[in-house]
Amino acid sequence: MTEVLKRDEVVAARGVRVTFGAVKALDGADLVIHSGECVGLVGHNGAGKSTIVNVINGGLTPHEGTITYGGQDERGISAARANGVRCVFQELSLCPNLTVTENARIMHPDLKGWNWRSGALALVEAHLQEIFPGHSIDGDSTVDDLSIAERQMVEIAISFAGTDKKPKLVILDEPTSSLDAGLAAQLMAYIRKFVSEGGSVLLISHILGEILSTSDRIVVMKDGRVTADRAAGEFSTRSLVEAMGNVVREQEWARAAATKTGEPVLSMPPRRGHGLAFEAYRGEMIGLAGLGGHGQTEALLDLYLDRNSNWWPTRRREIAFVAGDRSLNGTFPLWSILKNLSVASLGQLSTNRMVDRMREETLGESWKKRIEIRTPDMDNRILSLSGGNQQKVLFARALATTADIVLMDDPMRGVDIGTKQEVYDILRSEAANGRTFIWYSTEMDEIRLCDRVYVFREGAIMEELIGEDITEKNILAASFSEGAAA
Amino acid sequence: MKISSGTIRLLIPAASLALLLAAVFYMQPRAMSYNGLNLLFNLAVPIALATIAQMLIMSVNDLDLSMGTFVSFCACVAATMLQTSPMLGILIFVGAIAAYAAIGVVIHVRELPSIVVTLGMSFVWGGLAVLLLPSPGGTAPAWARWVMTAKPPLVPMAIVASIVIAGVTHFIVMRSSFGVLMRGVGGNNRSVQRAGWSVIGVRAGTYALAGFFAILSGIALVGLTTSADANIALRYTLLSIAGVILGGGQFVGGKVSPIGAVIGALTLTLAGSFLSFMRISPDWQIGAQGAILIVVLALRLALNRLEKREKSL
Amino acid sequence: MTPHRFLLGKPWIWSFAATVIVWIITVLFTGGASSFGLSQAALTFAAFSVIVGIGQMFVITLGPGNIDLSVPATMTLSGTLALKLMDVQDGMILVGLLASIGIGLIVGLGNYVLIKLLRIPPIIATLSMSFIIQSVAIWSNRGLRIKPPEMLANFTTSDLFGIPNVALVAFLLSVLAWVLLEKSIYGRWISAIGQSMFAARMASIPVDGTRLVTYMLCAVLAALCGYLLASFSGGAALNMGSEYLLLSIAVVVIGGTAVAGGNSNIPGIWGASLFLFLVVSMLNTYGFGAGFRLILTGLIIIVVILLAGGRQSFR
Amino acid sequence: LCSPTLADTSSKKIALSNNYAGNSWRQAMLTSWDTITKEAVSKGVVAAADPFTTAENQATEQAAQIQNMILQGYDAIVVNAASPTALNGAIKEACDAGITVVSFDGIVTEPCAWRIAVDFKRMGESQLEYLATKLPNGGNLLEIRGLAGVSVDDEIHAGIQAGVEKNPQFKIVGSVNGDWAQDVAQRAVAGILPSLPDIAAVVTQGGDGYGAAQAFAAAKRPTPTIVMGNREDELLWWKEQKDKDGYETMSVSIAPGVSTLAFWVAQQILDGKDVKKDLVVPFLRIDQDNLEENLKNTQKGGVANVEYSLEDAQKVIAAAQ
Ligand SMILES: Nc1ncnc2c1ncn2[C@@H]1O[C@H](COP(=O)(O)OP(=O)(O)OP(=O)(O)O)[C@@H](O)[C@H]1O
Ligand SMILES: Nc1ncnc2c1ncn2[C@@H]1O[C@H](COP(=O)(O)OP(=O)(O)OP(=O)(O)O)[C@@H](O)[C@H]1O
Ligand SMILES: [Mg+2]
Ligand SMILES: [Mg+2]
Repeated sequence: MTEVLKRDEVVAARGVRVTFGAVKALDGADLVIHSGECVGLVGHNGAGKSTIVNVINGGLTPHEGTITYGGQDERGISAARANGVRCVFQELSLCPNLTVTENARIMHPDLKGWNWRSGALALVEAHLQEIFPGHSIDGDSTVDDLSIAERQMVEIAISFAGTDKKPKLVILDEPTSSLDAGLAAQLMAYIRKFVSEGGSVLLISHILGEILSTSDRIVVMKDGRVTADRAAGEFSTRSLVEAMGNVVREQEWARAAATKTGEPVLSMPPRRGHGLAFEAYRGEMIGLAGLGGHGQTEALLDLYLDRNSNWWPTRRREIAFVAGDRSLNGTFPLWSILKNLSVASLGQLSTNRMVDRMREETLGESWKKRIEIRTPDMDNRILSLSGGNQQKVLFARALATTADIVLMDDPMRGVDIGTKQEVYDILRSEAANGRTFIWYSTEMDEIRLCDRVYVFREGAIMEELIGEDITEKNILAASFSEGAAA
Repeated sequence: MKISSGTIRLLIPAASLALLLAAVFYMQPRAMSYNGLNLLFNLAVPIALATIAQMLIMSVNDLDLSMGTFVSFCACVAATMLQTSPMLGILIFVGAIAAYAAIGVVIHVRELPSIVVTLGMSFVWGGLAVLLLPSPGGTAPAWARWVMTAKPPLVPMAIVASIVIAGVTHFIVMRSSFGVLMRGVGGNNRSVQRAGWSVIGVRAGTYALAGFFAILSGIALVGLTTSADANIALRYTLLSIAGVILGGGQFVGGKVSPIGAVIGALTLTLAGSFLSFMRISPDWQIGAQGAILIVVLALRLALNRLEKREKSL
Repeated sequence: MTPHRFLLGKPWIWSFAATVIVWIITVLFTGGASSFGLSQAALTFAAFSVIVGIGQMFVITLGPGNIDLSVPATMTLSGTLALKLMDVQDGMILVGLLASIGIGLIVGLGNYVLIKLLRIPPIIATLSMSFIIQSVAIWSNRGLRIKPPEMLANFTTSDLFGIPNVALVAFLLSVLAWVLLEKSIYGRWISAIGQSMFAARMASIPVDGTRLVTYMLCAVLAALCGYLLASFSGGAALNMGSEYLLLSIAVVVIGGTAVAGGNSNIPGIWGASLFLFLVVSMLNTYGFGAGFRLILTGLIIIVVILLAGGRQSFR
Repeated sequence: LCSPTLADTSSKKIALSNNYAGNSWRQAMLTSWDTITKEAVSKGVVAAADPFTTAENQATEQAAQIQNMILQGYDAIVVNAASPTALNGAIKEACDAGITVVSFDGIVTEPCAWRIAVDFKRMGESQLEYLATKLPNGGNLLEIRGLAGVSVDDEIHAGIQAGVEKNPQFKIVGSVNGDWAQDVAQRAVAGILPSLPDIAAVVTQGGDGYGAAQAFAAAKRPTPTIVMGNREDELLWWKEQKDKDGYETMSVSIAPGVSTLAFWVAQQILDGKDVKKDLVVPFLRIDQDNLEENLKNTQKGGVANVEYSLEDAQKVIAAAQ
């Protein structure tokens, strides 16, 4: 510890308390970050990670406690920025209507002068190239036209970029949640390089492997407090999970014995006129794999929209959807948690098309317990939930319906490891009861849980893997074009 | 070469304008002259300026329902104060710009819906205009008249003015740093704030700029009509919104295009002329104006489809 | 629950507070003598704005850009055609009513067809539609004023225990609309669509169907209002709806409905309708000229909004 | 009609520029235009007489309409203007292109155009003159004005004010804007009525008398003397009251058929006649004794009207010389 103390203190938050109404988001948390280190921050959904990030970057004033930058007591967003603190938020923080270059202009107020465009372009391109070598992002394209992963990359590149002075501390709140494994590895490598050059990074992630391999020090939060703060080497995955307050479960995952029984419940001809056709059978768990942005989401959307009238309410719901990009197409921000949860099941909750509040509340309570939505009251606004908890609500929304088929578009983004394990169990038991799940995921661990996997490449299905064949190696092999091999 | 999506969005309104213009030329070959073009388009100049003003407000996700009354008010000031005692007139205009900036600040600070505030303001501007000119009258300042009726060589004034307006506002909105911030606020206000900018300042600036262009619209209008009345530009409110939309702008998300807005204003004006040339029974003339709006937009849709098909190929 | 919290939750409270204040000021002019007459007049005329306002509110709830500008034209067409059809015969009252509703249904359908097929923003689609409807109204009877059937005219101009019949009709419609909005699945759906159309679609809400119904509902209410107004004022005129363009929007937004959609409230429409009528009456009573009257109306609206504003529910 | 001098205009084209079609008066005006000009065209007096109406009652839109007429090559433009001054730019362009411009009802101030004006100020004054004879003791007046910021409103109002000054036994105790529409007038009157003392008479601008009567009835107040504006429903109501209890009032307005007078004037100017720039037409006034007769001649739901012939026009032109 002593040698760490000698280093410069970039940011220090001490005894910070933040409350939102009755919720104690932070309850006396301490977090000190020194120059030249990467601090990993982990904790369950709603532990207070994003809140402490907001305190450090000046967006939130704590109700109690001190926050100092390089030893000085200062407040506010501009103070934080002046002290070299940059932040990559998990929700998209770019302006979707602007180009990549213009976004850089906004993030870097010191890009002045007549020729700021070329300056900004050079800056972004240099950093994109440095962090994600081999990327194919055009600095003049509008952010709207980029995939989620590309947006995330742009945001990261802009944050690490510095015009005159480099950033001292870059905070990354779940930066890899929409990146595929390759990009995530590139980012982690860059973080190590940045740290070795004297910068510091605060890394938040629910993917513990990343945290363990990249951080120098790991801070564990629980219920608004820091419960552990030790060098990374002193943790293993197991001890880390335990420090977060979860029990590590053995991965005893029994695949459904027989797949493809009976008539397919869902099918789709080969996409873009080539590749394999898609078929799903009752009780199956089907994974959609491949590199990010190769048409998996589009396939899910097609499957969904084909079977869902836009004009008439469907009498019996046969298909439900769990969105991954929750702020874009998942949550209804003006509504309470309960209304967000029940919106897809209104038919079964009502008599004569009038919603029965009692039945709705019962449904809400049962799902709140079942997947542990952390909130004192289901009538609170959905936005008062932490990101991971919002995602759980979206899950509950789909599972609460009577649909036989559930489509999931990378639904575990930002869900903590304990919850994930619970959700996996729920999925498994629902599948055993005859529900079919079609699951697009960017995480290899999740893909490996599926009964059958379709690997996507350039918009079409290129490979079908069944049972034991579902391995990282096989998936990666199918994900990269045979053009390279041939 | 890769064409940006912004350019494509511009091509569509431009193509519909060209098509409409071709139809007008076909029906009325006389329009195909220096004077003809000027007559077709000179009343589009104030509309284009008002459309730009509306577009600025729309770029920060707001909507100005007082645009028409405000332009009327400015026209009244231009035909009275600005003509008799220019200093006082300029002072009033500066005050009006300040009022616009203040509206922007109030809307931001109190998180008010812009529609309601500007609805209220539309009564205020209308009242001020009636006080200023209880009955139509006033005289346009000589210089305004001169500018609007100038006859530059080769290209008529209306076209020159439209190009200048489009060029200048394109630079301000699409190229300058302030324009980026403005559209940034429309696109994602939180991220602009998080980057340390004063969103209040940006909004106030945007509103002030909109006020400035609306004032220009009022002066240009008076320059064309030679005098003003309190109701002279009431329909600019809807026209300006329609112009922005026709030009490919959107209500939310900071997606606007100044060149598109000017094209939208020209298209709307031209659509009216197209109808006059068609000689419809008086009963149906009003309805035909609706129909032509629909046709122009349908054209936009058709071109949109075409572009999509090309993209997917 | 503290009074402050109560106010926070109810954006419409301000329009009612303003209404009461304006009412008192107006009545003071005559030392209270005018209170009954003024209240009755206010209720009568507020009723018409409430009926169109409710329809407009449903449309505005659908989200940014959704607004029905064809309301005035629909009112005019329904008024003219219904009165022409009834041709002063008491026996035709019901037929006229049905014709009005039919006109509303057709207009609403037309509006949505334009919006959907041509993908044009509702503001422009309904504006174009309103021109066409206006032409139909002109063509159908060239602006002639035909009197309403005696019985209908009597019904719309008389009152029950001092409450004007039209206000009772408007109240009934408000209650129905409230139930629809707060209790029914349909109410949830429009609110969801107003917050995010795409998310609504992914939650398996039939988005197009719901929007179509909403535009039809709005047009039917406008048509109904035209029918009542024409009967009330002794005949339809080609320009009889023009006032209701801004009015129908104003009562919705001043009443506290979120302009960005997804959040609406019915009591506020009543507050705002009464308020807007009374403000003009007050300024007329105190003898302000047109210019000052307009300025003060505007300033009063802004002050009410300022007092009520600053709530997220307002956006 | 077929005098040889007319042969000169047989190739000429005349256009009507109209800014508003949304009330019965304007509809009657368009109908009159249609009947008279159709006949004139079929007889070969002129080659064309096309009416044009803008979608919205706005000067800017009408200015564009006039500019289009220039492009279309009309020889004369007959205009009922949305604003006396705001069209001046476009009218000047038309004159410069050698086009004859005749304005009526809503006249324009541009000197190159002809004006067929109604003395609106006089119209306002005449109301007070009538009231002074009918109610020698005077009393409280309620004034219903038109649309704020429009010149006709201002002129009639000025006439009424002048009348009140001359007859100080009258006092205007309330004033509202009825926008020349029954329902707006009714709404405004209903709002102010509870706070008003007894009203002896209502002075109006046309198109709003019936609405005022309805508002008085709804408020259960005694019906004052309401000056009417020649609409059929107003006359009918007057007739009913008259039959019931001998109710007396007057009705005054400009006849919609003045458009046909303007047409003939334009034709005469094209024909090379020397016509003074300012012509005056009398307003159409209905009194107690000629009420029935006028009512009979008025279309159901329409406006009392007079259409003009070429001879009428020549008389008006001669009177001005
Ligand atoms: N604006 C707010 N209003 C009310 N409660 C809030 C608000 N923001 C956060 N909270 C609450 O504060 C707690 C901490 O939230 P925070 O976002 O910091 O969690 P987190 O650790 O980032 O969780 P996750 O891993 O899900 O992102 C949560 O219980 C959350 O519901
Ligand atoms: N309506 C709100 N008002 C105030 N603060 C908010 C609101 N919504 C969110 N926040 C703040 O923003 C923070 C970020 O939101 P959120 O927790 O949803 O994102 P995240 O943690 O970055 O995402 P994820 O959980 O997917 O990693 C919240 O913790 C909360 O403090
Ligand atoms: Mg978080
Ligand atoms: Mg989170």
